[in-house]
Amino acid sequence: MKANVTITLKKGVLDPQGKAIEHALGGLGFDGVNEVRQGKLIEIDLEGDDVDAAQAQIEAMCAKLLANPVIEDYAISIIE
Amino acid sequence: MKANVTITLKKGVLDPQGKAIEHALGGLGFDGVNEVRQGKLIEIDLEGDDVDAAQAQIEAMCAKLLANPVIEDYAISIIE
Amino acid sequence: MSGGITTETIVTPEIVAEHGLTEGEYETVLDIMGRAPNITELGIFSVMWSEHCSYKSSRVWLKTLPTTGAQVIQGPGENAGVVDIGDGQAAVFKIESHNHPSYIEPYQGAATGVGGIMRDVFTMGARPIANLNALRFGEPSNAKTRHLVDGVVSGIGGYGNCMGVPTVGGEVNFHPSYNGNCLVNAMTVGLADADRIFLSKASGIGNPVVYVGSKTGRDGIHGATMASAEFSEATEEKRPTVQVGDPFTEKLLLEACLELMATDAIVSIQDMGAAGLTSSSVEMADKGGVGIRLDLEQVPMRETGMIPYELMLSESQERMLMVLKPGHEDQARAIFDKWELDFAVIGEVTDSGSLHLTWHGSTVAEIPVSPLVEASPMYERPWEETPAQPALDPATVPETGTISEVLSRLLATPDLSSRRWIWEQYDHYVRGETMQIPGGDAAVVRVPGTNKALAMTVDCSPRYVFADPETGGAQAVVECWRNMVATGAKPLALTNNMNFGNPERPRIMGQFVGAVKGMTKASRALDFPVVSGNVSLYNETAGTAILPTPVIGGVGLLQDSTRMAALGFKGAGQSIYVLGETTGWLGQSLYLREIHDREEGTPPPVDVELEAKHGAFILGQIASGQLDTCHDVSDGGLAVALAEMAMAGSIGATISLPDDASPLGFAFGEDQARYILVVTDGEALEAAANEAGVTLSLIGKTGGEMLIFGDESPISIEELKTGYEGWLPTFMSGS
Amino acid sequence: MRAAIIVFPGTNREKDIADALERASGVRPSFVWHRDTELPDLDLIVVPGGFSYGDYLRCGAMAGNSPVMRVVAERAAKGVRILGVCNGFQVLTETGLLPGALMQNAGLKFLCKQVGLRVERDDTLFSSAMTKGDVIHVPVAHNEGNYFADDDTLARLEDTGRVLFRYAEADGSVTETANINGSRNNIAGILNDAGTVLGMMPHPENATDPSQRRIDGTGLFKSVVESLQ
Ligand SMILES: Nc1ncnc2c1ncn2[C@@H]1O[C@H](COP(=O)(O)OP(=O)(O)O)[C@@H](O)[C@H]1O
Ligand SMILES: [Mg+2]
Repeated sequence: MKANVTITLKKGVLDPQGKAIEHALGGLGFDGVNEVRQGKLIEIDLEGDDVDAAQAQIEAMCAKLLANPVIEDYAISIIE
Repeated sequence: MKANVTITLKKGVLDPQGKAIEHALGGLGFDGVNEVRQGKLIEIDLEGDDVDAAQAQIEAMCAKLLANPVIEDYAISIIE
Repeated sequence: MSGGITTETIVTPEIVAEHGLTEGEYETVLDIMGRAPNITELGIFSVMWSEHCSYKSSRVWLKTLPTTGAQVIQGPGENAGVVDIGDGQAAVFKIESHNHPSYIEPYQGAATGVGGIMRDVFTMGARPIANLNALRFGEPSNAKTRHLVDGVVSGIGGYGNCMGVPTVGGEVNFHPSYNGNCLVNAMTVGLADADRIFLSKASGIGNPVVYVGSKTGRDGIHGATMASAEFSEATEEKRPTVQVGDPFTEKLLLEACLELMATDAIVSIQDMGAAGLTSSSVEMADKGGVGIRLDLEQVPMRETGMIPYELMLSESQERMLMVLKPGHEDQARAIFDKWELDFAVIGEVTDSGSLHLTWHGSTVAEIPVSPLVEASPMYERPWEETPAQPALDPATVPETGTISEVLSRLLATPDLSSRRWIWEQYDHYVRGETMQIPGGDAAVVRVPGTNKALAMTVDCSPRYVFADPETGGAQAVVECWRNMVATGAKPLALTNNMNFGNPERPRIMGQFVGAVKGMTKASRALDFPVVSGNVSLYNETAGTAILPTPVIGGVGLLQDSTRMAALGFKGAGQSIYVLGETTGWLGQSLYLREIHDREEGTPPPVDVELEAKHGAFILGQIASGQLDTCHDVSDGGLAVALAEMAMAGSIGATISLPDDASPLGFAFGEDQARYILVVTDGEALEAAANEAGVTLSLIGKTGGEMLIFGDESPISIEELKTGYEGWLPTFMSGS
Repeated sequence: MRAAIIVFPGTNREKDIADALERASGVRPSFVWHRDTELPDLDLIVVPGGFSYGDYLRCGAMAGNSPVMRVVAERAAKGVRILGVCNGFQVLTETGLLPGALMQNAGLKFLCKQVGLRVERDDTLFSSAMTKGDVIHVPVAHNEGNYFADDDTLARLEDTGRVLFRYAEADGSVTETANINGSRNNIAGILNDAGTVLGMMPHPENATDPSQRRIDGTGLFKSVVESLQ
């Protein structure tokens, strides 16, 4: 089973990387960019096909390792 | 309009980060992890509401700046 | 599969051509094999005989370089050179280019270049203690330049910082000739016990051949042939696979290898660099005069469906090949397990004299090793001397402004401005032994547990080499030498990175030949032999070659690092002297290029005997404790050197101008064999100079917060710093 | 003083800190490989700088979740002194021994240079040999040193005097320009509630050798050694 975890900076936490991309896009002549934020994508290929079990397991992974709750939020989507 | 761009390493390109996460998950007792790959998520907030125009503009951003076509693939999804 | 190649692919003339072998070369292959090679064998010939691995255009000339000396433990031919630094210790060092990959993917190209050169050094049993890098980029106004600088610098830092090896020095030039071909040359210096140097020579029939490190993927297949072909718009389009570096794995590999080397298990060891498993196994077998059998299905693989052709040609990073003593497998495996690295016995040393490859029990290639190496092509390419440039007539150079005005402008130019923006991205303190950080003449890194230190630097003035290859080649050597001398270190030996255009063009080949001749002359006169090096040819885009760039990397020894000189002014009221003759040589000077927009004239002559004499004098003064402030004079001449000393110490100076010479020639001429010396006791220095028979002139005194030339209006150090420190960050910020 | 330095795969400043501790105490500390979770009796545990696990995923995340850090946390609870420098600070925040997180430098670049640090307290185990208000100059070398904590945490840190070092100008003023990495309140180093755990981004260990003319880091090691005598 495949799952995607996206990890994004919490609202209110500054994202200089996103700001830099925003700035660079402006410099390249791309107009109308209101905001850019950068996060992480973690693609996980898991054994088994029990969606609920997978969801629970990935929750645990996020809580333990993948995300830092002080600064990050995460979202899990099971793909197949 | 909001769009998400995910940038992932091309198939076959070494992903040291993904490999290290995979290994660490194993060490924490998470079994059944076949593979982990790490990529980037870029969230873009654009002016306007023409989906096709946005799609085209983000394509151009990816080609010019956001992704490095030598080693990376990208995917765009318009959220709203 | 690469380009549709399978193990069954039939070798046709087209396929041969695609592998970069000429008809003549293919004839030799047929002779050696006594039959047509299969595709795996063809791949092996192709990478072994590429310019990158075979040095076919350069070998005849490289052989003429001086490579011996009492200090040399290991000259060219191994993974790195080795010199004696006393007390049973040795310095191990080499420089290597990663030019083409860095142009295609600057971060990963530069990072893997750094990773590769560090492997060369720790393969020899040395712990890397410092990294340096020599970089060349296109003109700042070129659209790609900023992106390349940014990526290359972060890549170098990203890899070296993670490895915990300080990056302590380097050089950077900008010039339009590099617009389509940046140069990224990385140097590593390591430290080993002189009697614990590891070599690649395989021996012991039946001994296990062991693979350690990362798994093999389809990385950079044909990278070695790419590094040997001219760049075109098309190659940029094709975007060949670039390897991704994994400095974390290399750090583990370093520690695991050093741990294993402390035992008695290793017969020989070789890193897998360009042409990976092929060149490492062939080299080990050839040096030992033995055969090697590899059971390729045993190779740790990262991807599914890999075939022998790919396994042999892959350039995946962070891998090593070793021959172990029999019965030491378990001991070795335990160490690699501890560091969580792959470890696999993949074959054995044989008496067949062949490289014998099997795949699940059947033979997929069998090539006699010695002919594969010995018969590798060697060309005496036709060459043509660079026509002598007309000497610059000083009368045609108008005096534009005062020294102070010109100086302020020059310090804020791309080639003379501060590199701080770069080296602040490199960890230059890690390991705690850095005695001189970047920004001086040479970096100085102490040998742990001793008072000794190694000085190191990389240098080349490509504009001189272009105008007169022989003088330019010699100048690169003497400047490198002077930079170490200025810290008080006795230069020991050099490594070189020959970056040139297409050697099939006689004019380019002539540049190469000229540079080698000049380097030879200087290196011999200074007892400063060549112990390692690297050649990068075909640095051309659309028929335009780079400036010829023979980068010289030097290592020197300071017996007592508490007696070290540095370039910053240390106090007020000290006397400033120039050692050496100042004639005001403006031909090929940066002053002429930057202020008058003229790249003209002949470069300053190099007098190697005089360099030796002046160097000996400086070393004597520093060793005796008389001199602790010293700077060599090079790019930008006296005024720039003085400004660098003033800015480094945040102390000004008053300089008197000669009344019989052009002030601008005096200030900005680039005469060689010169140093600036600053002392409290001028009389003692003058007496010593008299005795030594060297030319010493008092030119001024330190003090204040201004730099004052003759009766010109003073210029503040702060103002000079603003321009000097400002150019690169401003350029990089894109504003 | 019984001191040990934890070594993870990718740690690279263990030699530097061992040299500094040896200079201050005359005793070479021991090294503990991360898999050796049976620690001897110790007075001081150091989590040194480097790139544990390559800094992959997030600096300090993998090391922070490793078994040896659970043991370190147990010792910390018993009052054993813990010092985390650079990557070690990141690891300590990941284990929860110190609050907050270290994010990428605001300038988005790895930064290696000498910086000024204002000493905020001289009554702690780690700073008794220094003088409050003094500015010391020591190197930094990091890409993720941008200290973040939410407003409440920050207020708590400040109110309880747990900020030990702040990036500052040579004259002691705490300014925007001195704040090399964008840290909140210019924070360069913080203590735990009990004052027994210190995490800091700069490298005092690289400023303890008189022959390098960088000695401003000496006070910290002297304080630690004296407090344990
Ligand atoms: N790419 C680089 N990496 C690290 N240090 C560099 C780099 N480029 C220049 N430097 C440092 O900047 C200083 C000035 O360089 P350069 O002008 O080439 O010196 P010199 O004229 O003495 O050869 C040197 O200390 C050098 O080591
Ligand atoms: Mg110099």
